[in-house]
Amino acid sequence: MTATVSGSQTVLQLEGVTKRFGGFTAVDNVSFDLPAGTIGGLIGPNGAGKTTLFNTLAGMIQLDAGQVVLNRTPIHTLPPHQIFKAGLARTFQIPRPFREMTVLENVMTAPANQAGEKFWNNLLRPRKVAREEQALREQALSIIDFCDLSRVSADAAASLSGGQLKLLELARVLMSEPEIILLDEPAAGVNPSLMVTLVDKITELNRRGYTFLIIEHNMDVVMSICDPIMVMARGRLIYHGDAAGARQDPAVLDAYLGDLP
Amino acid sequence: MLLQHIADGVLSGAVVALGAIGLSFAMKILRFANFSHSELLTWGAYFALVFLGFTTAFSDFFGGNIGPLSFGWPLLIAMVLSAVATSVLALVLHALVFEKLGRGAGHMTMVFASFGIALLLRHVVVLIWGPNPIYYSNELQFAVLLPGNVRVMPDQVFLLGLTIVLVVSLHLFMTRSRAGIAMRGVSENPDLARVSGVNVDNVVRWVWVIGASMAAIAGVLYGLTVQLRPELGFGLILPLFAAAILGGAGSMYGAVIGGLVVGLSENLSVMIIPTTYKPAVPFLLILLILYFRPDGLFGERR
Amino acid sequence: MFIRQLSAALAFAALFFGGMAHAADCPVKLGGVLPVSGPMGQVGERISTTGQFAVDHFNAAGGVKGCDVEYVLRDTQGQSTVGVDAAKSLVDLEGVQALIGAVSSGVSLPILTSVAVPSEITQVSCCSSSESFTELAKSGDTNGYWFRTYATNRSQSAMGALLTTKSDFKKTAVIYVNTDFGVGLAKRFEQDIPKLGGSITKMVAYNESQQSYRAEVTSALEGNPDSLFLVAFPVDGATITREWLALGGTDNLIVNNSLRSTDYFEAVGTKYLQNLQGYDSAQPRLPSVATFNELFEAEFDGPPNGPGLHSVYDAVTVVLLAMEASDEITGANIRDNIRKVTSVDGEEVYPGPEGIKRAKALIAEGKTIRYVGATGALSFDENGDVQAPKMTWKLEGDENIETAYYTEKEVAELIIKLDN
Amino acid sequence: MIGVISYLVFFLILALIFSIAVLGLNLQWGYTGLFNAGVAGFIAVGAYTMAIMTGPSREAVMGGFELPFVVGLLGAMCTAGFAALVVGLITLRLKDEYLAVATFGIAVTIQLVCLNWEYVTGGTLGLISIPNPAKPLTDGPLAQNSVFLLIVVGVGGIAFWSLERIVQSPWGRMLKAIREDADAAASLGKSPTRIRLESFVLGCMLMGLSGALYVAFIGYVSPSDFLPIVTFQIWTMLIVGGSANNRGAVLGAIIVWGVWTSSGYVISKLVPTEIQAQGGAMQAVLIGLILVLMLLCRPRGLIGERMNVSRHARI
Repeated sequence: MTATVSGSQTVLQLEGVTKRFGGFTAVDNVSFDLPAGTIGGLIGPNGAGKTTLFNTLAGMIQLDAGQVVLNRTPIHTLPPHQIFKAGLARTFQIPRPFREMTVLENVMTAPANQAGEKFWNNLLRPRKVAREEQALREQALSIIDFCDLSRVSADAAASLSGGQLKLLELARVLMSEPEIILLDEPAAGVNPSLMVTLVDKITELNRRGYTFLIIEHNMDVVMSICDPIMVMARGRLIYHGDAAGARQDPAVLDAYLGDLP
Repeated sequence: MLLQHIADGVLSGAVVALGAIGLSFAMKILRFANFSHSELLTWGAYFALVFLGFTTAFSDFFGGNIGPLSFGWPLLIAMVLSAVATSVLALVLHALVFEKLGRGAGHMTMVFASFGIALLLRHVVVLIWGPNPIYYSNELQFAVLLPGNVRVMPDQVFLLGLTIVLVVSLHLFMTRSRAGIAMRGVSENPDLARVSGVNVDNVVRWVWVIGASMAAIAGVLYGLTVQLRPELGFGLILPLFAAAILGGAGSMYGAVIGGLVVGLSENLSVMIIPTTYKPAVPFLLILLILYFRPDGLFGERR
Repeated sequence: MFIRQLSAALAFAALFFGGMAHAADCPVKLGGVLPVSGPMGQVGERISTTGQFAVDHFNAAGGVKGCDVEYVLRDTQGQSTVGVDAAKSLVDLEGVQALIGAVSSGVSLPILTSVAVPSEITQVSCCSSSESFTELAKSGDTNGYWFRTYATNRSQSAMGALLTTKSDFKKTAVIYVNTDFGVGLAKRFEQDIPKLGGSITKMVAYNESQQSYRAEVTSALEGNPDSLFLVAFPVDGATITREWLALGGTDNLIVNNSLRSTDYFEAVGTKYLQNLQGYDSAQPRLPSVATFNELFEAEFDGPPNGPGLHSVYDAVTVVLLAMEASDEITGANIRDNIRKVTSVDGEEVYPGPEGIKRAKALIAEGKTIRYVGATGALSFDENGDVQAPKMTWKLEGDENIETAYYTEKEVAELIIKLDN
Repeated sequence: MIGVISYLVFFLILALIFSIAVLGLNLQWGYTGLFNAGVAGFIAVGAYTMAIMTGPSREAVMGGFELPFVVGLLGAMCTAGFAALVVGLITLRLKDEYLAVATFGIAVTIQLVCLNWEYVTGGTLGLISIPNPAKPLTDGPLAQNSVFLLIVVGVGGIAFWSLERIVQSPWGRMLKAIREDADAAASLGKSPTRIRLESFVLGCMLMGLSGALYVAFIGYVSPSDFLPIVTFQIWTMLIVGGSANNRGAVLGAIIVWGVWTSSGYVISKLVPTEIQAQGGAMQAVLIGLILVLMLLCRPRGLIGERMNVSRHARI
């Protein structure tokens, strides 16, 4: 167990997070801190409970015990949309774009509390909405540009490739300038050249001050950009430390036995 | 009168229970609210009428009515054949419409398609058999007076007994057979079942077959105790949904208990509210359940 | 963009409908708006064929002013929107000056208020019984364009009450259809029966087209009634009767006129209905009725048992006679002449091709006539309502037998007695 | 020719009144993915509100306020919106299908209430003599109907214009995001429950508006105006015209109502009277078939959804 809150540097703090499905404990008493400005890597064999943990952090699944604190605010009781407003944004293992909307529309949807999201503002204060939309559009286009999606910005999201969808999800969460971004297997199903781009974007964003927590199976990616590394197996957190330590940890090796080539 | 209303409620609830089993599985495993399910009851009832026409040619061979019941073996045989025919109909609908839609569009499009199919099925019945009511037998069966001044028809007691037998057999099927166990697996956790090598397509077909067979039997029994008319199933949509939601989607026993509760509350309601408001009772039940226990009495809370 | 689509649609529609509109003098068109499909389809279908039957008779007698009459039938599907649209297209596109229909008051009323009255078209219904029409006529909102050949609920409930008490039934349960027709009739019955010495054990309303009426029947059985007054239409009526009898209800049944229908008798089984009694409008002992019945039996291989058959025949015939009597066939002329062809001091004429030939000859001579039709002598009051003679009937074996006959005067006296 | 024009005016009034309800449904289904199986119920609420608020006083029935037409329209929208709010609060946080079942149920219940609550609705007799706003303005049926058509076009135009503004806005963008993937939208800070409720209530208010215009035009309201088949007609209009497109919704209303009425015409011409009962069933089978085929082969309808970003931010 982590003992104390380590000052303002900790962005995300988990304490005894537990989730059961019937008799099966998917996430078992997981606790760790994630300092600001890091890229945390969450790894573990299939069925270890990583995605369930993400879903719990993002509020899509109610946890059974424990707590989640984001910048000293407990967020585990909030619904998903308020967790997002509190500053925790996530992407999905299998990308979930708004398929029948354009890339630009997808990205412009993201920011919370837009004036135009109240329908009466569109009828009563159209000028204010228009001004805000202009600003949003500028911001969205620059993020789309950063994510190398400019060419497809007017296309329907449904027409994008797997790798482009990963970038689109990244672009979407960037719109809101979150405190921490949870990426669920960003490299899965992405062709190698696009993967390099993706890793570059993540490290670039990290340099600009973004904090990440990443689930990833591609060990090259994890070992090259993640620190600290958390390893889960059968719902438990079995390792928390640096990359070099993870390679030698007997429990980690044991958990991966048969999973790694 | 209280006892009579309770007896009526249990007996009419049995039909709802049988019909709701299929609907409940559909909501859980096929993952859409199938508004055309109630039409399977209608088709089941009319299919049996067709088969009954064939079997009456051999009526000498089968002898007369069974005990105090208003029908003989031909109707029971027709009922089994009707269950088969209704299953085929359901599988055809699945293959032609729902399978395609389920793959492409969202599940709400399937709900909508089921609306259209319900209309279609209902009016095809009108085209084939005409709009007027039909009876399996024009003889009238008189109710037997039981202690407590309760009157029940022997056919209805048979209906209740058959419901119990069917539910027990279904239970055995679900717990003993490979297909049944796979069905439970998919119902509880589809993703897990898929990765454990369960053939989900097969399970889906089983769901249609079981649902359609139960619906056909319910339709025949309902037609037997009252009459056949094209709106037979249409009028049962709300009771069926109320039973399925009350029991918790995917729970067989839930559906059965739900059916009985719906039957009882419909019949008992006329003691306190005007009979003309009776059709709204299942709806009020649905609202109450959804408000207090969104996953049904027996469903697992998410 | 949108305007372009709209005008394209309009142009298309104009093209489509434009080809159909032609208002030549021959044939003379008569519009029918009846529920051929939908919940009332079974009833409506027989009514519409009987309407055609009446038109055929008129044509056999030489038609209206030497023109064949074309009976243009449109289906309301029992829906008010569809009915209103059907009526409007009959008026605007077919150029009809009179409408026959509809069956349900819920369809006839919107047709009257939104089509017939504004377009000055005479509307005659065979079957709509709602008291709202009388109310509307009294307030002057119908401009006299509304008629019905169906006697209103007032006399019906009185006959039901009379029949019940004459049979010495003391405790009567009432099951009635939850429509304007059923509710109006049953409520009147509830008021009438104590005045004749009977009593009500329970009033139970039912909604149409349900699969089973067990709960309603069980409720009605409370208080051990010695008789049941059933206000229903044949399909649901049969369901209720079967469940009533199966659950041990008495077979002392009194039923309203719409159950005087072969469909009903056959669905329940006549052997269970030997204590059934009913009443009906006007099967008076007049040659006119016998003529109609004979002609009908010859045409359809069965007696005209069923709601609305007699009255739709008269509705059609009266309208056509009124057209014959008009210089120019307009809605207003038809409206005015309907009273001329049913005037009390006119010379009596009867249904069937022969009767109509005679009527036409009399009209040509400029004489006033009194059409005495399938429902007897029609006399419309200022609200377009008729009073009709009544009869009571029962079943004996499969035969439907008249048991008593009440003239209009006797019915009127009965009503006065009950209203005081 | 006058007859044809007169009929077309009449036809357009009804079709455009329907189209307002279709617009409401389009907001719910086309843009938000909400399945409202109780359209007829909400139309009925609006219709009766109009009848009670603007109608003359009657014996033993509530109402007789004789309020102006416009007040009736607004009142109808409010009561329909309120009914939607109640249903929405209970069901919108749950799985999608429950809304379908609950709205189907509420339509049945509203119809029963119309039928049985005599003090408010006049029961089975319905309510008569509801004033037509065009009547005091002109004389003659064609002139009156033309004025009424203008009123419908005006009211429908305002509804259309407002809808276009709000669906092509950040709010509309949220609706579509919820429709596409509610979980993903929630992970981006949108509250699916609140947004669905707003869309559901607004859509039902339009249905109420459509009901109010209908009774003002017909002058009479009764429970038989709101059979479940009405819901089905409105749905077919939307699917044929194209969901998530307001132009498609209006076009669908005109086409489907045209087909519905003219197929009645064709059947009355072609099918012999004796088997016309079957003809009606054939019509229903045909419409059901068109609907299912439309869903299978051309799910976007005649005019599908247009990709856009925002009125203010076209690329």
